[in-house]
Order: sequence, then structure tokens, then C-alpha cells
Amino acid sequence: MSYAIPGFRHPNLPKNDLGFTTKDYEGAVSTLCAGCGHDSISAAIIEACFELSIPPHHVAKLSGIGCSSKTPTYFLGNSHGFNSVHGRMPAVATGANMANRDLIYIGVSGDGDTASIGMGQFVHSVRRNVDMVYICENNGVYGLTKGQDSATTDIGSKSKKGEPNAMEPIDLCSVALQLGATFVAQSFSGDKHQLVPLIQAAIAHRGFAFINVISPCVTFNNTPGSTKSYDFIRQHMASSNTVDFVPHAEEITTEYAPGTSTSVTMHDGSAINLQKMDPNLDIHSRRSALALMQEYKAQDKVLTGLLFVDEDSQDIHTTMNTTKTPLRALSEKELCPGSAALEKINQSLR
Amino acid sequence: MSYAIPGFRHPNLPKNDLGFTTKDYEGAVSTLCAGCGHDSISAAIIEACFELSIPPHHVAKLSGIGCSSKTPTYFLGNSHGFNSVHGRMPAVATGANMANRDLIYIGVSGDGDTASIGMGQFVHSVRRNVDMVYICENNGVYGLTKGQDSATTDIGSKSKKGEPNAMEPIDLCSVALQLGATFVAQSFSGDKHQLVPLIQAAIAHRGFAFINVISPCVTFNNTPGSTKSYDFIRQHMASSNTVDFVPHAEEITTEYAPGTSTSVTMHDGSAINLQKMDPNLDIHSRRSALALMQEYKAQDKVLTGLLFVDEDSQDIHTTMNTTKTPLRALSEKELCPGSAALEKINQSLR
Amino acid sequence: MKREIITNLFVVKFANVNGTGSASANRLFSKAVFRMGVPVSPKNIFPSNIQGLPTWYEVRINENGFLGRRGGIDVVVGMNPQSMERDIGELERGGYFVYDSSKPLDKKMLRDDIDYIGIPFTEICRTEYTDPRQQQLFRNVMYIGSLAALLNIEFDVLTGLITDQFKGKEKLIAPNVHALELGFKYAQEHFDCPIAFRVERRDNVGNKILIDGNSACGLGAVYGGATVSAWYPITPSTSVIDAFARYCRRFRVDPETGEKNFAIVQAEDELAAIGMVIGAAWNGARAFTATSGPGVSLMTEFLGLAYFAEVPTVLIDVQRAGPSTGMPTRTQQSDVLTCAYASHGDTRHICLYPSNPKECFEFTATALDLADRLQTPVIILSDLDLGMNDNMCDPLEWDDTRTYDRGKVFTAEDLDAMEKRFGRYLDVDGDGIPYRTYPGTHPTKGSFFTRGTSKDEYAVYTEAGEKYVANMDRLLRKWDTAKKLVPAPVIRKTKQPCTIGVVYFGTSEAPTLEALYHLEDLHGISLDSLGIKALPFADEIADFIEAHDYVFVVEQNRDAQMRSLLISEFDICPDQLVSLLHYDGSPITARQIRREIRDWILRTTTTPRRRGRK
Amino acid sequence: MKREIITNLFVVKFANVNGTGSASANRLFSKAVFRMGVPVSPKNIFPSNIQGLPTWYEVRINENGFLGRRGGIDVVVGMNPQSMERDIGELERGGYFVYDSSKPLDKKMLRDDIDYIGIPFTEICRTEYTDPRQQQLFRNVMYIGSLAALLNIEFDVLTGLITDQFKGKEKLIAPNVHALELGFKYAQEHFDCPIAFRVERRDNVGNKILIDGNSACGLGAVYGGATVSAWYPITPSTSVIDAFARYCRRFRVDPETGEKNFAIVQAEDELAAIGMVIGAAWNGARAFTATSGPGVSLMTEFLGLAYFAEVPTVLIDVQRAGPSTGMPTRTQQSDVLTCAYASHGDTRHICLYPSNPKECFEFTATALDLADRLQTPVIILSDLDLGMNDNMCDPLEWDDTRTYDRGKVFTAEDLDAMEKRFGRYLDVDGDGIPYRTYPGTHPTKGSFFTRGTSKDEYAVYTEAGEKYVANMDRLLRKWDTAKKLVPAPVIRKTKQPCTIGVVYFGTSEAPTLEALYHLEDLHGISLDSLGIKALPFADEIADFIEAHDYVFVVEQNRDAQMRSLLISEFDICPDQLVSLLHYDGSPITARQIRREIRDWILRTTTTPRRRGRK
Ligand SMILES: Cc1ncc(C[n+]2csc(CCOP(=O)(O)OP(=O)(O)O)c2C)c(N)n1
Ligand SMILES: Cc1ncc(C[n+]2csc(CCOP(=O)(O)OP(=O)(O)O)c2C)c(N)n1
Ligand code: SF4
Ligand code: SF4
Ligand SMILES: [Mg+2]
Ligand SMILES: [Mg+2]
Repeated sequence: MSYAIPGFRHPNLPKNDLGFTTKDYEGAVSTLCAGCGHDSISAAIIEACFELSIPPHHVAKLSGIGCSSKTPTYFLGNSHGFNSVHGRMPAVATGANMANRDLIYIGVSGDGDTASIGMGQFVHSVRRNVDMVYICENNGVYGLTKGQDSATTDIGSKSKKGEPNAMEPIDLCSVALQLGATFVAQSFSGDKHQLVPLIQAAIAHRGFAFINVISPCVTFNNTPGSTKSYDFIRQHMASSNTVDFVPHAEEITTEYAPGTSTSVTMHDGSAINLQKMDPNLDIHSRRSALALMQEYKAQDKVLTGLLFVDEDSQDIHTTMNTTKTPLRALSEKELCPGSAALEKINQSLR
Repeated sequence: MSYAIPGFRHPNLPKNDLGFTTKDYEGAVSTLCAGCGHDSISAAIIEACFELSIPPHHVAKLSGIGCSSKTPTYFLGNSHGFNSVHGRMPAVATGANMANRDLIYIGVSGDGDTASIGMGQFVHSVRRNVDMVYICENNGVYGLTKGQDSATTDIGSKSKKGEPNAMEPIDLCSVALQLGATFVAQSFSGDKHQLVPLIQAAIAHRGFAFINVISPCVTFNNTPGSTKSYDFIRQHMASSNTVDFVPHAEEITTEYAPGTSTSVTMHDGSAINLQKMDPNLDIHSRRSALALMQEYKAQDKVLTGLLFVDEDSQDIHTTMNTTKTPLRALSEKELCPGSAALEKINQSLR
Repeated sequence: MKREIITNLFVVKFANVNGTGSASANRLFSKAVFRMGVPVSPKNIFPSNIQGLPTWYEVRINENGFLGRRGGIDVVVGMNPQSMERDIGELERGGYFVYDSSKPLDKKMLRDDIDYIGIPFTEICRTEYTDPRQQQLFRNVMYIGSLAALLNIEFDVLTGLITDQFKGKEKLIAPNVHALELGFKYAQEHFDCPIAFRVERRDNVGNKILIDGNSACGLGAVYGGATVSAWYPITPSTSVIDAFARYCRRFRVDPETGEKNFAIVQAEDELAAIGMVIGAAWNGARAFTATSGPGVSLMTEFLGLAYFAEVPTVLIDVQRAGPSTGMPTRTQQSDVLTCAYASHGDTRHICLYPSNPKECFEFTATALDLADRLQTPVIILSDLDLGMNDNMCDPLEWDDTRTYDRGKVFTAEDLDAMEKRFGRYLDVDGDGIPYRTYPGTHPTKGSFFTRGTSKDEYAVYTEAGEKYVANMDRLLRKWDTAKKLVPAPVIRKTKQPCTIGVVYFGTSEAPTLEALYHLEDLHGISLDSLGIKALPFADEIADFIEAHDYVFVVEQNRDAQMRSLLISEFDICPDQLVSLLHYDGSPITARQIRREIRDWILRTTTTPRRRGRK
Repeated sequence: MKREIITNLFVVKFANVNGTGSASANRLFSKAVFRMGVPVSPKNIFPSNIQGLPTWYEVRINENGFLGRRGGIDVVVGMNPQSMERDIGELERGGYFVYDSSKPLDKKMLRDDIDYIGIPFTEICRTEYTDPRQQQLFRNVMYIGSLAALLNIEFDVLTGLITDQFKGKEKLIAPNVHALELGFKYAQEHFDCPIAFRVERRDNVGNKILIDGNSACGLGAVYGGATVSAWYPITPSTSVIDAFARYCRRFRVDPETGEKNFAIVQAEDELAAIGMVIGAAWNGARAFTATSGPGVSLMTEFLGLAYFAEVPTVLIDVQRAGPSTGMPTRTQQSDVLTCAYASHGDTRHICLYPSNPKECFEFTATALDLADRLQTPVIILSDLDLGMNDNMCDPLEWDDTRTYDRGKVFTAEDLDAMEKRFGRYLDVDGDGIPYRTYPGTHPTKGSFFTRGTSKDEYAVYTEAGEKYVANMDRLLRKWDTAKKLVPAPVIRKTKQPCTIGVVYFGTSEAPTLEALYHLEDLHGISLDSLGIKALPFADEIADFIEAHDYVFVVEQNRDAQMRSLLISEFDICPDQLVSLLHYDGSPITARQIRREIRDWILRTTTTPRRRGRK
């Protein structure tokens, strides 16, 4: 809901090159929790597409299952969308891309959807370099199923059910870099100054563009110090096994200059340290990115921004040498060899 | 078949500390192709266990599906084995380990089994640090299904069906390192001087020990220059769609000193460059290993040996604080709270 | 309007917004009625989202102990403006609409055949509390207080519940009781309390308990000796594992060392979850997983492996409305066929169909025995209605002399004493069940290779047709053996011989039995009934069907899946089986069952019955 | 022993070691017989490994055109010492055992009711060739040469085949012909050629062709306009995609730019493969995948999505022996139930059952039309026997005026002309099939959200029970519509009215029809027959069954899956349907069918027929 800024409803909305207003890029009203980071990301996608003057129907939106995966309903209402099954967005997006290389594909996933059930598909869509934007709305938790740890949850954080989480979190950006991703970026849901241009760059990239967006979950914060708001609820609702109280929360936003770092306070009072770019980063060097990310991690900081890009990236259609015409636009004429050819085949089978 | 060295059948076989001979560690006769690298790995496992004087029944062998995954039948005949389903060995091994923390678990997989269908499970078994040895018998090809590219196949190599493979190969050791694996090694099937001690170290390691073993496939060589023996067959068998001729081949072995490199010729005449360890490698530094592997890769060399180990590794039972007794050995006494406790529960539900 | 007083026989529905903390307040209400000795059956109707959408809590109060959904609502507590129009529309004539009058009611909401009770909950809260979270939470407690006055609920019972609930956090007791009082007083001062619907103390619950099926399953797994559980979160099954974990922490942790006599692994997906269960069970532990439809679909390949390789596997499927993601927070019994025949090739699985939490508890413990005894998957088909709602049932029981049936397992001593070669898949005694050994049993004897491929009696890989057939036929013998081991059907016969019967399973039990009671009571129609508790079907089921001209099959799915299963397992003539289906995602009601049976009987006694295709 | 000369009516079996290159030599043999105008049906029996294990090639030569497996072997070419004992044992009395006499035959191999023909193939090769690979390869060609002499195969036909085969590599022709001659001469010089089993030129194959079902499927996908294929390797389905790729390279590559009018993606597993197909089809391309049982199990969740979200999906299931990994290189028809009801919840899928390569070709093209028309998964159930063996069949045909039926799709113009709101799931004309739009069609109209959750007619998410039910019921209407669109059953009636019928499907067709021929011919028993070609079952199938007292259902699985499906889809009285099952992994034989039917008829005409449970 958070992106439904009243100003957007103004009659004299600014128009983009195509004559569309931001309204033309909005979707249905969000049913996520008030203040959910995912809604901020939807707003950023809307802004990015509006500013780029992308005809809305040139976008196809795809997702898996989860709060994050619900969001394609809440942006780009004039684009076709596909809310598939849990963890399998990459396959569906790959197939869609095969059918029509001319559309823009925006895949939205969550950390559960990507790093757990979807890990295999994530790895292989990176490897194929499918021309698409892949946004992981990473809240370190399973939102929709009410608060289990995800594979990106930090060590030592306590999940709602009580056990500390003792496993190394999976760093999706590093994995993507390691696997040869041609575009890797990281951002924070509330930093639209950074996120909007990153999404635009990802759309412009010819190949698989991965953006890991840290996106706080209002309701199930699993960050290390995660105690504040939750304990209050727990105390007051001892009789119920289900967590059914969501305190009112505002969207968390931040603004900070490139090269600097900032600390953002989450809904539960814990903090996350963001570092916006680093002058030493060579965005054309995979190793530079990997090394710097590790360094910041050691300082308990998350490096944000565009981490790596390969401008010479060749998407899967290019490597496969597929026809320029979208495959789905081909007709009998191009596709069916006809009866004469068949008779020759028959002949060879005698 | 290749490990069934005649000497092993000698009546005065040497005995290990337990009084067992290597025969006690052998399995059924292999049905793999003569000269298959996988058989050499089986032989190394036999030797490693014999030398370590492991009671054979203290080992459980698990695998997925593929030529590689068949091999547990061909070693340690006195150990229980489980040939599960394609790509799912890690889950089955994890469950087995949960049931009894006292056995030694050797998981065998192939590159198809691990890097394609099994990628998700591989990643998560690394992350959980299950106490097991995970051997990927990596031949860069789908052996059992007759020669398709796997995800570890080198760029530009030609698969038997004709299309060049245009995707970056997945480097399993790097992925494992990136994900926090506590033991990562790489070797070559024919180098038993290196492989046997690596397997022994992996067994001794308390946690997930990954060994990627390059293991040439006699029949479906997909290495870059892959032309020699295959073309001969193709020419002579134009009428058949199936590849059903396997030329006789010998096991490929090599011996070279640590710190040096060697070039090994594959069955098809192509070569692979191996570098045995590097004095600059700090096996306690993940980053050192990752960096060196990349360097050698740039030189078209594969770095072999123990790449990384974390001696303080805590396996999943330790982090979970499971009882020292194997769970499967617990009885009603420890497990069942009894009727009195139940009555209390009933009481609380009124 | 002169009103009839209705005591202990009505339905109250709470309309809330999810995320506002109403669940625990609503639960307080049910529990209070229950503690007054009056049977209740509460049902949560919640959306597949976390905050901001309509959610309902429907409580049937029925002193006769009918626990199924009745259909129709008598009192609505309408706390959600979004759903208010619909909520009001659902009220039966003569019903009451209790609402938050802090905002005035829209005119279009007015019906003249119901009563309106406006209480300014929000306003009161705003004056009483400053913390907005407290305003929201205590508003819920407050409407329960008001209801106590309106429906004549004993206030002491409520305060008792609050006291129990906040044991250890005593300082929260007073504010909660205060909120209750605020609501109670306002209602009493402003309305003619009690209203026409009233709760009155009875002694009709005996020693019964109120528990959700998933908790009972989790507890059953603890009692049944499960040590390994691997799972992946999915509604509505997650709370099975939550409960297992909760009870394990209570009963299975060494108080000194903190060491655990259990292992719970949150897997990366359902394929991994069932793979881990299979691995653990193969290695001699009792292991289980819980999931719902989409998870079962993902487990399909592994279920086939467990069937063919003969590995004990316990799977709890808490069904929700399919197909695909369907309605994740609605109930259905629509995985019947999928579970029975899951996986390619000729596979078939043992299925258990619990009808209430006590059966959830027992069947889970039994499933662990059956899986070990039969060395095959055992699937428990619960559903959202049973699993996630508090259900009143008899107290859970455990016989302390009961030991776990670990099935046919050779020990090291057995192997040492054995002269012949150990044959993992040898049917030594004709029941189709072979002996197994646990890994690590013996240094030189009894090891074998487990595989999903065809094998001979000694577990050696084979592609020989006759060996394959012998093995497959043995699996059928095992299936026959299972018939005698699984829970028996429950048969209820009327005093007079009758030609029509009713078959049901799972959560269709309560509404079916209630419908039968009313058919007899109101219409003089007496019918025999049979509750199916397990697949493979016991012979009594076939006998029951054969003994009747027509048999209704009550089920909560579109495709009459249980009916199909009955026909194909028994070779029953389909004309005999009349489908009674409900599949809109809500639990089936006694009303529907009663009407459909009555109408069918009226129709078929006037028009000639034609046997033919559906 | 005085011998009867048997012409064109016998079975030859080649026993080889796999990996020795025998496949192409053996194929030469079948093709030669075929070119002599005599119908053949060759069957490969190979192990699930790459090198060193026994493999067989069984060729039935039958001038009457019976193409199913007959059962029994007349001539064995025994090139594998490992399997020799078994191979000799399989010979019918009066048969011939041709073997490599480079090593002397073990005494225990001797039977006195067969003839032995020893030819020192290895020895000859060793003297003729130096390269060991040539020694091995030409040994195979050589035994074909010998057989030509022994069975009286026209040598010219063989040389013609060699010439055709090595077109473009002419220098290989002479050495191959030379090897043939070596074998031919040795046999002719040392034995009394031809032997009692002989091939003689006929004109009995007409314009028929010899092709494997998988190639025909791949070609059907090309003709049917599939542009996207995603797959994961698995025996025995891999060659479907190999063929698709081969024909695409031939017909779909721009000769100038090399640009491809197709995309084939080797997925990381079957879940991804079907996901890609669904994504491509959703986006307006024709897409398909091929797999076998384990893959179908893994695709279960996605199949449910495609059913419920209504996305055209074509899946070719080349069945092998299950359950689990089963016997990966053996045949079965045991995915019938799994495919029909794949996935949790109330799902059901269109299934097509081709019986020969021509139907493989046609049904694959048709499946692409049906999937688009019905917007749902269409599963083609082939099997290993049909898919991986050369099958003789009528030539493939294509009507050049045929256009692809893309089903109900609104274009931008349609949307512009539309006044009402576009409803993705509106049933505008009562056939249960709604209109769809392809992504990217129109900037402001016609977009919709595809989901696996419940939705209303406008594709908006809903948890309203009545919307859910309306949608589910529409899907049943669509199922009814499908009945009239799928391939019709093939009914063969005898001249006299008869009370017993036989139903079959897929590869049970040829042996069933042959059995019926012989039942009439040898035993005077005439039976009607019906070949099922598709699910949902056409009404004619029910009519056929109703018109007969008893109907045999011939199928190659243990659990009588098609029979179950017939009963549950049609509400047929099970007593009417008599199961005739075969499930050892080999193709069912005409002999078995004939015997079982004959015996049943004899039995039931002497003992009273009892209708009852099986
Ligand atoms: C096959 C399957 N398993 C489990 C689920 C239940 N499920 C729904 S969403 C979800 C996790 C979502 O987590 P994430 O992707 O991080 O999304 P978030 O809600 O946190 O945005 C799960 C496990 C499902 N829908 N399907
Ligand atoms: C679910 C499933 N899909 C596909 C297959 C077919 N299959 C068997 S082995 C294999 C690949 C094996 O490759 P790899 O793991 O590299 O083993 P290798 O044979 O090369 O040692 C495949 C695809 C299968 N058995 N199960
Ligand atoms: S539960 Fe968390 S992730 Fe889901 S909508 Fe609410 S805030 Fe967002
Ligand atoms: S095909 Fe390759 S991997 Fe398989 S057994 Fe033969 S050599 Fe080994
Ligand atoms: Mg998340
Ligand atoms: Mg491989």
C-alpha cells in the first residue's frame, strides 16, 4: 500500500515520452502489511518503468510464491503477469523468454523462493544468461508462512519459533557472481534513489540482471537483535499458537550518498549497516566485487549498488542464434516443412 | 572393473589393524565401461578405508543416479548402501546422518547428479555441514544417458548431439567454498597417490567434506578437442541413432609431485592440465583458495589437492546439540513421555 | 418482536481484520463456553495473507455435542468494516449484529429482521489506553467481555482463563481482566442482557479436551517415538511440526546437558524433506514429515522410491483446497487419489483418515508402527479444518505397556545365528514383508543395497522379468497383509435392517453423523453408516456396501475421489454409490448432508431408480 | 531330422554385448528383410548400462504383417558368451543357434533338438583386420553376411543398404561390403544354405515405413509447429528431443544466417523443463517436453498449475517399467493413472495413447492443437517399446492445407472492438473454454494475471467459495468439450453380434489384433474390439462396453490401471471388465492374449460366471 502516494492521483500527473502517467504503471491495491519493504520495491519498479517510458504491455512479470511473489499484482497492471509455483519462477521466465525475445521480463522472488526451494533454478538461470531482471526481495525470513528462517537469515538470529539459526546465510550476490552472472547489484528497499536507477540499468542489460534487495519484513523480523516489537506481542498473546498481531508500521526509507555508509533501524529496533558503493570497486571485475563484499561483510556491512556488469554479455538467444522474430510469431509457413518434405522422409525410411 | 587388480586376490593379502584384507572392502564386480575413471575412484575408496582400518559396516554409502552413482555397489560390499533417486543423495544422506551420528557417510554423485538436478540439495547440504564425505565423480558429461552436456562441461566443447555448449561451466569447488563448506578438495581419478589421502582426510573431517574428482568418461568425452575416437565410431555407424560402440580403453592414471603440474591425455586425445597444490595456497583461507583457483583457471589449469579446511568445523549435530547416542538407538524409555504426562496435557486442554 | 430464548444451540461468528490480534481473544470465547460444560466447535476462516484482510472465527455452540459446521449464523461480532455488508447478510432471521459503534453504521447495512448492538469499542480503548498497540489488542479482549454479558457467559470462567493463560506473566492478568470488565459493563449498562441467545452451564463435555488436529499429530509423533523430522513450511501443515518441536523441547531435552533426543531439520523444499525422512528411516530411526497438497506433489518421486525400495516413511498431509496453490487457507479432502497412487508405475500407499484430534494423535503413533511393520509409506490425510481448528474430542490416551513395533528387523545376533544367506527381499513367511537390517549392524553379514531399481530377493540389481514380477506380486501380498493391520472402519447400524447406507471419512464424520441423527429425528429416516479409517480398505467396507442397495459417499472434493477409490479397489458396481460432494473450501455442513440425502430418498421413492452412467 | 521349410514366419534373436557396435549391424538385418517386402518388427532389449552387459535384438519376421511380439525364438545369433546358456534355452525346438566358433562351445550348451552353426567370426576378423576397433565392428557386419546366406537374404539388398548408409563417406562402403561377403562366403561354404528358416521376397509392405515412435513424435512436433522444447535427459524419452533437434536443424535453420526458428533448452531437471514449457506456452509459443515416469512424478506440481491456470502444455511420456527407477530399459504401460490425475486436488488431464509411429506423429501434432484449443496439459503416453524400436507403419501424412488451431485467443483488434471488460476466465459460449491473450498484445487492454490460486472470471484472486466452485465446474465443462475433440476410439466389429469384446490401447494394439485374428482363425472365436486413443473417453467407449457382457481390458501393468480409469470415468460395473495383464517389462505377446482369452472363455462356458469382487 505504501507506494500509493496520494500525489499519484493528481489529475495533472506528469507524462512520460509515451504519454503515460505513473497511474498507467500501477497495479492492484497491495494486500501486504503496511510498511512492508516489498511495497517500496513495487513503487521503485513503477517509477523505473515510467521514467524509461516502457510501454507497459512490453513487460511480462513473473514470480513464485510468497509475500514478495505476490507483488507483481501490485505493479504494472497493464502487463501480463504470472504468479507460478514456489521457487520455479526462473523456469517459467526462461520459457517465456524463449517464446518471445522482444518483451522485457521482470522476475520477482523472495529469499525463501530463491535461496531454498528455488536454489537450483536460480543457479541455472544465472548460468543460461536469460535476458531478464531477477529481483530477490530479501527479508531473511519466510513472510507468508509466518516467520520461519530462510537460508539468507543471519547466523545467530532467533526465529519466531525459538531455535537460533546456526547456519551460514547464503549470500546470493556472491553466488551469482561466482556462477558468472553478467549483472549483479544489491540495494535496500527504502532507498529509491539507488534502487530506481539500478532497476533501469537491469532492464537495459542484455542478459540476466540480478538485484538482491534487502526488504524489511514488518511482521517477522529475524535480524539478530530481533526482540523488541515481537516480545511485546508474544507476551500479550500467550494463548495463541499463531502470530496474528501485526503492529502498525511505516515504510523504512533511507537516503545516503554514494561512498558513504548508513545504519538503518528496522521495525524491531535492530539495525542494518549499508555501504553505498566503494570507490575501489571495479564493476567490471568479478573478483573485485567478491573481495570487497567479503571485506564489508567482515565489518558487518552490506555493500550496495551495482557490483558487477559485463557489458558484452550475450544472452541465451544470441548464443543459440535464435531468429530475431519472436518464436511465437512464426506461422505454419516458417514452421511446417509440408507434405513434400514428409514424403522424402518417408522415402528414407523404407 | 579396473580396480580388481589381480594382486588383491592373493591368499597372503596384507591385513589392516582390524585383521581385514582389502577383499573385505571390495564390492560387486563393476559394470562400468572398461577404463572408466569412476572405477579408479572406487579403488581409492577401498584403499582409503582399508588403510584407515575402518570397520566396513561403520560406513554407509549413498548415491543418486548415474554411472557414478552406481559405484557404491562396487566398493565396500559389507557396508549398507542406498542408491536413491537422481540428484537427491544429499537429502537421503542428511536424513541418515540424523538417525545415527556414529556411522561414516560416503555420498557419491556425478556432475549431472550434483550440478544440475541436485544443485539445490548440494548447496543446502554444504550449508548444513552434515558430517559426510561428498564425492562428485565429475566427467563433464551425462554418462548413463549417453553423452549430453552437463553443467560442468567446458565452454565450447561439443556434445555428441552436435551443438556446442555455450554456457559457463559450474565450478563446484568454488561454489562450495563460497557457500562456506568446511572441507573442499579436488583431484583426478587416476592419481591415487593424491586421492587416497584426500578421501582419508575427508573421512576424518568433522563436517561436510567435498571432493570434486575429475573422472574421465571413456565413452562420451566432451572435452574441447573431443573428436578422435568418437568420429571414428560416428563414421562407421552412420545408420544408428544410438551410440553403441565403446572402444576398449585403459584406466588413465597419473603421478606427479606436489607443486608441479602435469598434462593428462584423455581417451579421446584431448588433454587436461592438472596443477598439484601450490605453495602459496593457505588451506585455512577460503579467499586464498578461491583466488588461486581462478588464477589457474586463467592458465587453463585445474588446481588439485586439499583446497580448504576448517578444522574447527562444527557439524550439524553439534550445532543442534543432539544427544551423543544415535537417535535410532533410543527406545520407548527415552522417547515416550507416558500416560501421566499425557494426562497433564489433557488437563491443560480443558 | 417476541423472541424465543435459545440456549446453547447457536452459532457466533467473529468478523475481524487479520493481523489485529483477534485470534487469541476469540479463542478465549470458545474456551469459556467449553469450560461451562457446553460443547463448542470453533472454525477459523482466514485469508492467505498476513495483515489487513478479512478473517472470521465461527463458533458453533451445541449442547447436544454436534461438532460439525451447522451452516447459518445467529450472532455476528462485526469488527471489520470491509466485510460488514456480507457479514450482516449472512445472519439468520432473528440474529444479532454486534459491532463497533465508534463509527456510525451505514444505513444500507440495516436489516429489519435482525437486532443491532453497537458498542463503541475503539472509543473506549482510545480513552483507556495510550499505546496504540494496547488500544488494538485490548479492543479484542473487550468485545469478549461484552459478549459475556450479552450471552450470559460466566465472568469467572473468563477471568480463570486469563489467569491460566498468563501464568508466569502475572502482571498482564489485571489489564486483561480490566478490558473484559470494560466490555462487560458497557454491554450490561446499555443493553437488555442477556439477549435471546444464551449460554448456560451444562455437564456435557465430560472429560473431553479442546485441541487442534495438528498439535495432536505432533504429540502423536512424540509418543510414537519419532526422532527425526524434516519438513518445509506450508499452510496448513506447519503447526504439526511446531507442535512436535514444542513437545520435544518439553519432553526430549536432557535438563542437565540440554542435549536433544530428537532432530528437526527445516529442509530447503519438500523433495529434500521427504528424502531426509527416507534416509533416516532407512537408517533405523522413526521419522516423519508433514506437508500439504503442493508438497505431496513434489514428494511424488520419492514416495515411489520408498514404496519400491520398501523404506518406512510417514507423511502427514494436511489437505487444503486445490488444485495447484488453490485456496491455501481453505479446507478440502481432495488429495485422496493423489495420495493413494502417488508416483508413476504401479504404486499404492497406505493411507489413514483421522476424523478428530484423538485419531490424529493415535493414527500418527500408529503410522510409525505401521510404516516399520510394513516397510512402506504411510500417509495420514488430515485437513485444514481438523488440523488448524480446535476440535473437541475425548482425552488422549496412552497405554504405558505399549511398545513400538519396529517390524521385521534382524539384529547382529540374528545374523550370527543365521545359516542361510540373508535375503533382504525374501518373503520368508508369506505375508509379503521381508526382513531388513539397519546399517551398521554387523561387520560381515546382513549388509544390502537399497535401490529404486528392480532387484532380486537378495537386493541384487536385476532386469530379469520373472524376478521383477515376483517382487511386484510380493508387494501385492504385503498390501493384503496391511488390510488386517490398519485401523478398522467404524460401523454404526440402525436397529432395523435398512437398504441405504452412508460412508464417510475424515472431517466429514461429525456432520455426517449429525445429519443421520436428524434424518432419523426429523424425517424418520434411519440409515446405517460406515467411517473409513484406512486404505487398503478392510473387507468390512465391501461387506457394508454389498449389504445395502445404495450407499452415499460423503466427501469434500469435486471429483468424488473416495468413491473412485472404493470402486477401483473393490470392484464395486458404481451405481450403488451415490456421491455427496462439497468443495467450496468451507467444511461440509450437516444441513447439506441431511438435505441431499432426504431429497434423494424422496426423489428415488417417487421416480424409478435408473442405474446408469453418471 | 526331416525339417519343414518355414518361410517369412519366424523370429531371429541377436545376443550381443552392449558397447560392441552391434546395433547398427542388427538394424541392417531388419531393414534388409523389410526391403525384401516382408514385414518385420525388431525389438531392442538392452541393459541400463553402457558397456559390457548382455543386449538382445529380437526380430520377428512375419509376412502376414503381425507386428507384435510373438514369443519364442527360432534362430539365435549368439555373440555373447555371458548369456549363451540362457539364449540357447530360449530357442524353440527345431531352432538354430548361430555362434562364434572361434572358441569351442561348452558341452553343457548342447541340446539335441536344435541345430548349431559355428562360424569363427573373431578368428576371421583377426586375420583380416589389424585395428582392434575394426575387428570388433566388422565382426558384427560379418555375421549379418552369414545370416544372409543362411536365411536366403538377397545380398544385393544388403549392399544397397550399405551404399545408402554411407552416402557421403563412400570409402567405407567397400570394407563393409567386404565384411558382409566374408560372412556370407564362410556360411555358404561350410553349411547347407539356406537353412529351414528362410526369407523370400514378397510384396507385403507396400509403401509402409520403418521408424521408431520417438522420431515420429519429434517430427510431429516439428510439423505441429512447436518452437520451444525444454527437456531433461531420461531413457527412453531422450530420442524424442534428439529427433526434434535433428529435424529442426534440417527444416528450421535459415540457410543464410544460420538463425534458428526454434529453441531447445536442456533444463537442469524435469521440474524446470515443464516450467519452461508452461512459460513458453503462456507466452504464446507452442512448446513441449518429453520424459519418462520419474520425470512425470517430478512434473506433478507444475501439471496441476497448468491445469488450474489453464496453460497449454504438451508432455510426451515415454513409459518404462516402474515403480521408481524400476527397469529403465524395459517397457510398460504403467503411468496411466499417474498421468490422468497427476497433481493434488481435483485435477485431470487429457491423455493420448498412440499405438504406432504414425499415431505418434499425428498425436504429437494434434496434441499441440488440443493444448491450445483446450488450454490445458495434454499428455501423450508412448512407451519404450514403441518409442525406441523401429515399428513398421503406414507412411506419415500431412495435409498442406492444415493450419494450426491456436484456440481462443483475442488479438489487439479483438480487444479494441470489445465493449465489455475482458474476462480471462469467462465462459462466453458454454464450452468451458475461456479466451486468453498473449502477453504484449495491447498497451491498455487484455492484460491479466495468471495464477495457481483461485480466481474469478477476471483472473482476480479470490477466496470466495462460490467463485471457486463456478470455476471448478467450468473446468468440468471443458473436460466434456474435450471428449468431442480428442482422437476417436477405433472400433472393429465382427460380422456376427457377439457378447464379448476386447479393449486395448497403445502398444497393446498389434498383439491384441493378432490374437483376435488367431482366435477366430484357430478357435473360431470372434470378438469385437476397441482401441482407446484418448482420455477423456468418448461415449462410444461406454457404448461398446455396455453392448457386451464382458470386455477384456488388455494392458501392460500390474494394477489394471486403464480398467480402473474406465470404471471411475464411466461408472461401469467392474464385473464386466476382465483384466488381461502383462508387466514383466517385455512387450506383451499375441500368444499370451490369445491363450488367456481362450482359457477364460473355455472356463466361463463350463463354470457359471460369478460376478463379484476380484
Ligand atoms: C511447494 C510449496 N511449498 C511450500 C509453500 C508454502 N510457502 C508459501 S510462501 C513460502 C515462503 C516464502 O518465503 P519468501 O520467498 O522469502 O517470501 P516472503 O513471504 O518472505 O516475501 C512458503 C514456504 C508453497 N506455497 N509451495
Ligand atoms: C528424475 C530423473 N531424471 C532423469 C534421469 C535419467 N538419468 C539417469 S543418470 C542421468 C545423468 C547422470 O549424469 P552424471 O550424474 O554426470 O553421472 P555419470 O553417468 O556421468 O557418471 C540422468 C539424466 C533419472 N534417472 N531420473
Ligand atoms: S509478513 Fe512481512 S513480508 Fe509479508 S507482507 Fe507482511 S511485512 Fe511484508
Ligand atoms: S559411459 Fe562413461 S561414465 Fe559411464 S561407465 Fe562408461 S566410461 Fe564411465
Ligand atoms: Mg522472505
Ligand atoms: Mg557425469
